Amino acid sequence: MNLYLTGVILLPLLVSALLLILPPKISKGLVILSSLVLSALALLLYIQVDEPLRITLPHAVNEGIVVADILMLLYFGWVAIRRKSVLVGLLSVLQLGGLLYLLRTLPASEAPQLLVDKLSTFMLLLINVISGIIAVFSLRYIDEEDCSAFRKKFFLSVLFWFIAAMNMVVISDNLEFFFFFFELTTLASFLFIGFRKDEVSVKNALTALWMNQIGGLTILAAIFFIAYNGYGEITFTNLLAHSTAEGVLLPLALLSMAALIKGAQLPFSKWLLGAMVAPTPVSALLHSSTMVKIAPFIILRLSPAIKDTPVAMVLIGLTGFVFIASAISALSQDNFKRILAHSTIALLALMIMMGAVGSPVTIVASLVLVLFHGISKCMLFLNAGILERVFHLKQSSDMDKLGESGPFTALVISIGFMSLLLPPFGAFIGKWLSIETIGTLATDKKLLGALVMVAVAGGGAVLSLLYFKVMGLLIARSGEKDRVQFEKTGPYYAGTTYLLLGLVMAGIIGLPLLLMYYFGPVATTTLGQAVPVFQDGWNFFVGTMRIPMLPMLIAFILLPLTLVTAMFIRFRHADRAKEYMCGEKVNYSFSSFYFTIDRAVPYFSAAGILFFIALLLAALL
Amino acid sequence: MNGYLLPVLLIILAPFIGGLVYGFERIVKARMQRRIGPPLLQPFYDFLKLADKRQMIVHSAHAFLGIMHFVSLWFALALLLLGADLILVIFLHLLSSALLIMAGFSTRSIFSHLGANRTALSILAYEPVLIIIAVSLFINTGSFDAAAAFTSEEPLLFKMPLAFVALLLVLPIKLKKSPFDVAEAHQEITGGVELEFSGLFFEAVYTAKWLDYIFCYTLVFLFAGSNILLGIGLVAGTFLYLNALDNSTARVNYKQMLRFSLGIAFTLAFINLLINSLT
Amino acid sequence: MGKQYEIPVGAQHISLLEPLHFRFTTENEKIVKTDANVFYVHRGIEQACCSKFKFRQVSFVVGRVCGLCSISHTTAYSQVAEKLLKIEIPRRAKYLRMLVIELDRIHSHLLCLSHVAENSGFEALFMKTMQYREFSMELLEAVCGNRIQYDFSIVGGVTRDLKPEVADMILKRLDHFMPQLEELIGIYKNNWTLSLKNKGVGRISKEDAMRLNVVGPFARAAGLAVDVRNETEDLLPWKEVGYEMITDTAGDVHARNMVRLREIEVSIRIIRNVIAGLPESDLVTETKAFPEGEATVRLEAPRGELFYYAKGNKTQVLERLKIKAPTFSNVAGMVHAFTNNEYASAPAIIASYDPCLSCTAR
Amino acid sequence: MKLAPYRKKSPWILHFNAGGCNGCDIEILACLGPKYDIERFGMINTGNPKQSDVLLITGPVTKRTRERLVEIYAQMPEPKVVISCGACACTGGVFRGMYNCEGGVDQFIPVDVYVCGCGTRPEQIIDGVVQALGILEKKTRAMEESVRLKKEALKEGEQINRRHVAGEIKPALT
Repeated sequence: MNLYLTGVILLPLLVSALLLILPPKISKGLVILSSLVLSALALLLYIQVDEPLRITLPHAVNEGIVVADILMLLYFGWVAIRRKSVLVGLLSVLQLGGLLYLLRTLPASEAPQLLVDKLSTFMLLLINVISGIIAVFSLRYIDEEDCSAFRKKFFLSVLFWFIAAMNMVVISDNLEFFFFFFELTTLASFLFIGFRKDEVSVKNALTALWMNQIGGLTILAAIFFIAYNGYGEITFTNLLAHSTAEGVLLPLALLSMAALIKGAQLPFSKWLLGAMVAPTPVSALLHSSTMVKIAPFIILRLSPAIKDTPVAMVLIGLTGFVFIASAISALSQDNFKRILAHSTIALLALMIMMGAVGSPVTIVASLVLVLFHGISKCMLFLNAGILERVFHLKQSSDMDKLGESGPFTALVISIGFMSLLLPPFGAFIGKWLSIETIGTLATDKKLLGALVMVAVAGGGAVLSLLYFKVMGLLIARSGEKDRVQFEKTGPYYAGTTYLLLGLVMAGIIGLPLLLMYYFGPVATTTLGQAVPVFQDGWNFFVGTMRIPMLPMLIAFILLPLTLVTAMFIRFRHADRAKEYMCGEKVNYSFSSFYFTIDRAVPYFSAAGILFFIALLLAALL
Repeated sequence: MNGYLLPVLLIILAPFIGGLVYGFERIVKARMQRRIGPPLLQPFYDFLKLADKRQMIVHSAHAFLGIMHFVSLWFALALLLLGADLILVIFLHLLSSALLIMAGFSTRSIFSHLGANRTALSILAYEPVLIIIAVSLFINTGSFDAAAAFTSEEPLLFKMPLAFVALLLVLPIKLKKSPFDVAEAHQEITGGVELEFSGLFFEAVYTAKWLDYIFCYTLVFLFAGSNILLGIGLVAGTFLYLNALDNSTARVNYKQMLRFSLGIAFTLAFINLLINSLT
Repeated sequence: MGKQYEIPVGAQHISLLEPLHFRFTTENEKIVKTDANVFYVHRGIEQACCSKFKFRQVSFVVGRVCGLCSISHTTAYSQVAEKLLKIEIPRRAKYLRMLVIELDRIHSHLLCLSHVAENSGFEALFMKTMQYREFSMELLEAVCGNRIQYDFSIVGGVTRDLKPEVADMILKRLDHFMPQLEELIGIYKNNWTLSLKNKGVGRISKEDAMRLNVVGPFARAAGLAVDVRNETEDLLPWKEVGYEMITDTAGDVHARNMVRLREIEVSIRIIRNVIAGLPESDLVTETKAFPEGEATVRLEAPRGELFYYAKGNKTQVLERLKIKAPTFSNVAGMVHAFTNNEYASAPAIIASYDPCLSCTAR
Repeated sequence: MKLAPYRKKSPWILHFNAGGCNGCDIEILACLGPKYDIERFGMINTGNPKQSDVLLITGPVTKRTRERLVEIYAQMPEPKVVISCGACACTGGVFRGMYNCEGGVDQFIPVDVYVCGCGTRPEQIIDGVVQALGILEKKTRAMEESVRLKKEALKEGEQINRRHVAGEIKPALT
């Protein structure tokens, strides 16, 4: 078996175990070191794997997985009894029953259980690098947490174990494996969300548990239908091979449903929003590199099979709706982390939509969004943690003094928001590719394309309004603070922030290279057909899309560099004048506009449920 | 190379032409109000005078962002005139607005903040419409490039008249003309974002407005395709329409503006998109 | 902090002619609370009138209380002084006072209307109204010799006579103005965007208007029939010259505009009647007496009821002079009517109150 | 390129009522109207001190408007001219000596043009503004110069201080 792969899978598990027993001082070094090693391994793995790698595990592993599976489901059952949650109990029983039934009826699988292709290594790189950064960040964050020493160790341990589970999710080919690790991430998120053990945390953890269990259940159902239709092996590979077979739509729809639930699409967005009660590194982890990114991963895996099917149509419609609905919901929020959460849901919708469209350009768009959204969101969430810990700020409307007390954090957050919206940042490229391909969609799919176009255009504008609004609250400073004094936040906080800022900037500069050697090959393997990404003079082509490089470079000077320069520049020959206050010299309070959409929320959920039903119907009919 | 001569010339002269348009507009407006009005070159006198003023700023970042607003707007305009991808142009224009909004927010001035808030809201009012128009353009010409629209044989106006109407409805928002000049709203927030700029630094924001004229009229010109006469007619008609509208309406508040723009202009653009994509 | 913006308007703000300060607490630009500070312009005129100036000079001083309704102030003061002196002024002087008061009302109302248009963001209408308003300024100049600060009334009568050619000119210009007024009424009534900005905005109910003691067009637009011209006949014979009460029910900015426009019509009618029925007599009643005792006078200024109280003690200098200007009564109503309106409408609402702070603060 | 001539071609006006009777203010408003149309001279009523060249003041300065007046004047960038409109603004007029009046504008800020009259006529105001434009054109940036000189002096002082601290200059007294 591949050395790097073994490392990527086993190292986090090992670290996770060690962290529980080692003293804190050594564990700090261990976390930093293992984060570096994991990132390096993932990178090496990405470089090494060219052809899809199929790995057959020994039979004992299969048995082990089954046992672990049953144990985990029993644990869920115990949680249900302990917390007196009927829903969790019911779902656990259903899952257990389904699993046992499948184990009894399914023939023993002989096919390789693991599949490591470019898409997997792409995800592995994202997961390990970003999660590593988060792990380093949480060293200090969790140190300041008000809990026992063991809980602190436990937190870091779960974090690494979570990384291991995520790594397994993206390389599982066998759906039983996939189910197990899928549920393992659910378990990890359950532990994380309930980490603070207060009433709200427990409640939200249970919500996350049962919602994700539904996802698990749909995977089991998908396995059942694959077996029922007689396609043979229950692997992704096999499923894709039967992509034109009769009745294949149902398992595809069920798997997409699992993706939608993991991706917190309406009406299942509640679990991700509830996850806000956990310590901030958890939010960063859930939002940027792990957990929710399973959603685009599944859709990308399945996209060759589902594109141009009715399922894809419903998926596109649903995600279009979710995009605009969560953009509007985000606008009505005041809590900084909730704003970020809603915008994550919106962008996930875009990624899923792009995956569902499944043309070469959209696959690239989806991948670009996955990567750059991961980096930007991680940066934003970690800074939300800094805001919480250093500046004691949680509500965005309280941040009007941040521009003076924490200009660096304000700058980073502004760049973070800008990087989700404007040229030349990577996420913009993703968005741009999306809009143009939806334009193409409007010519092929007519009505659906036009409707989705409207949703994306409207939702995009709402999101930009949201970003401006939040940014506007943080960057104000009075004329007397012309010389900026950057705050000191300590090596763990500042270091990770610098690193992420560096990644964001590197993403702009290295975009042509990334497209050429990173997204292009990944999209090619994902789609199973050549995705033309090539360079021609100053232009860069992704399929039919032309990305001119010169404007991007100039935009790089115009936006990120301008924001940074604005912090340092001083016009020495200009005099300073006070702000115009109608001649008065009193201070006035600031805020921003706000929106309330309480009345619309039930409709959003209802529409989400309707879309889910439509998804099933589309598969059945 | 010859094909690039005119656009490059236009780009270089854009502030100058924009200033002339603005000067002419002030005269037309004055005449509509039965006044004589300022001389044609008045904007340039203003420009030169502002250059001569003592430099006063609130803080450096604010002033710098104002300048960068001008630069990025010019850049967006250049790309539009060179026939670049319309979505890119729209987002670059958004970038320039973003810099202005950040400038507005970066001070501790109430009116500046209000102006920035309203500018952000007016982006919500016109940006989706512009994107939808760009997509309709794509459906008709097969390319998102503005160049494709410039060279299209049949004027796009006849293919997408509703989109043109939608554009006409949102142009007052962009050009800060009554009834949608909420972002500037002189009597309410004394100029909004531009309030805290003065002297040379105000000049950047002031001339950026001239560039916006060229930007908007170029968007109008797109609808004429390669028919230059029709293009000039459209631009002239739009000019008269904007001034007549400015002179016959009061300023609505931002909620009404959003309702109007998203309710009527956006719907028109959408219907146009539907018609274009279904046929 | 939180969800609320505090927006200062004034002391210096483009939408204000005078220094006054509003502090609007807004949520989403919707006004939830208003603090008003109106006494920037306090100069101490009352005290000066009772110490520095002789009682015959005071009529020129009180004219400077307010430049817009100076004729109302001088007339009201002249009347109160005449009461103290116990003299009756010539009938022609009464008629001429009414003529100038009504001309002044036209110019003041048109100014207010143009200011509302300007603050609503309707520049062209502002220009148009200002253009049409010039005729009243020219007429006032022809009658009194000055565009503002006429100093037309003095204790005992008026300073100037109305020459027949000026009377002809007034009638001619009024004829010329009538179609223009129709045009203005049409625009103020029917312009869609203006009605968006004005209808249902700055609303005050009849009950609130009564409770908060609102006067003038502000009250009449809310349906409160208060007008001094309707109530007293003893000093100036308003009913004789065709006075008519104008009221509206809506109580919003639009209703105030309409009331003002229709009051201009009434004023024009009064002016015509005054000129038609101008009696022949002296202009001034001479007397050598000194003011004695107490007296009060009420007069309808363009903004509402103007109240003068004076006390004399048989010397050249008054013992007490008290001026209560219409805007003073309106301040409470003004602050009240802002609530739950958009901040965007606030300048237009301020203008529609037609506040006169120099009257209020004296 | 000499920019000074353009100052008089584009005077932007700021109007402030320092406590007058409104008479002159409505005449300033009338100047904006079609009959007098001061936009012919390129004038705009900006309402914003930071972008204005000409400050039109009416009324005697009352005790409460005094500080606002100075604040607004300070926010106007040089070169700027101040016109006091009307008798009260020039001298305090009829209000001179009243207990809450401070008298003419020129006691607090330098006035360049005095426009007489009670109230001033629009023609007079325009005349005053045109006169002021001549002054505006001639005005050196003396004030700005003085500010610069002051800054240089400060910098010099700072350097001397630094050298003191560094020990390059021995203090005269020990």
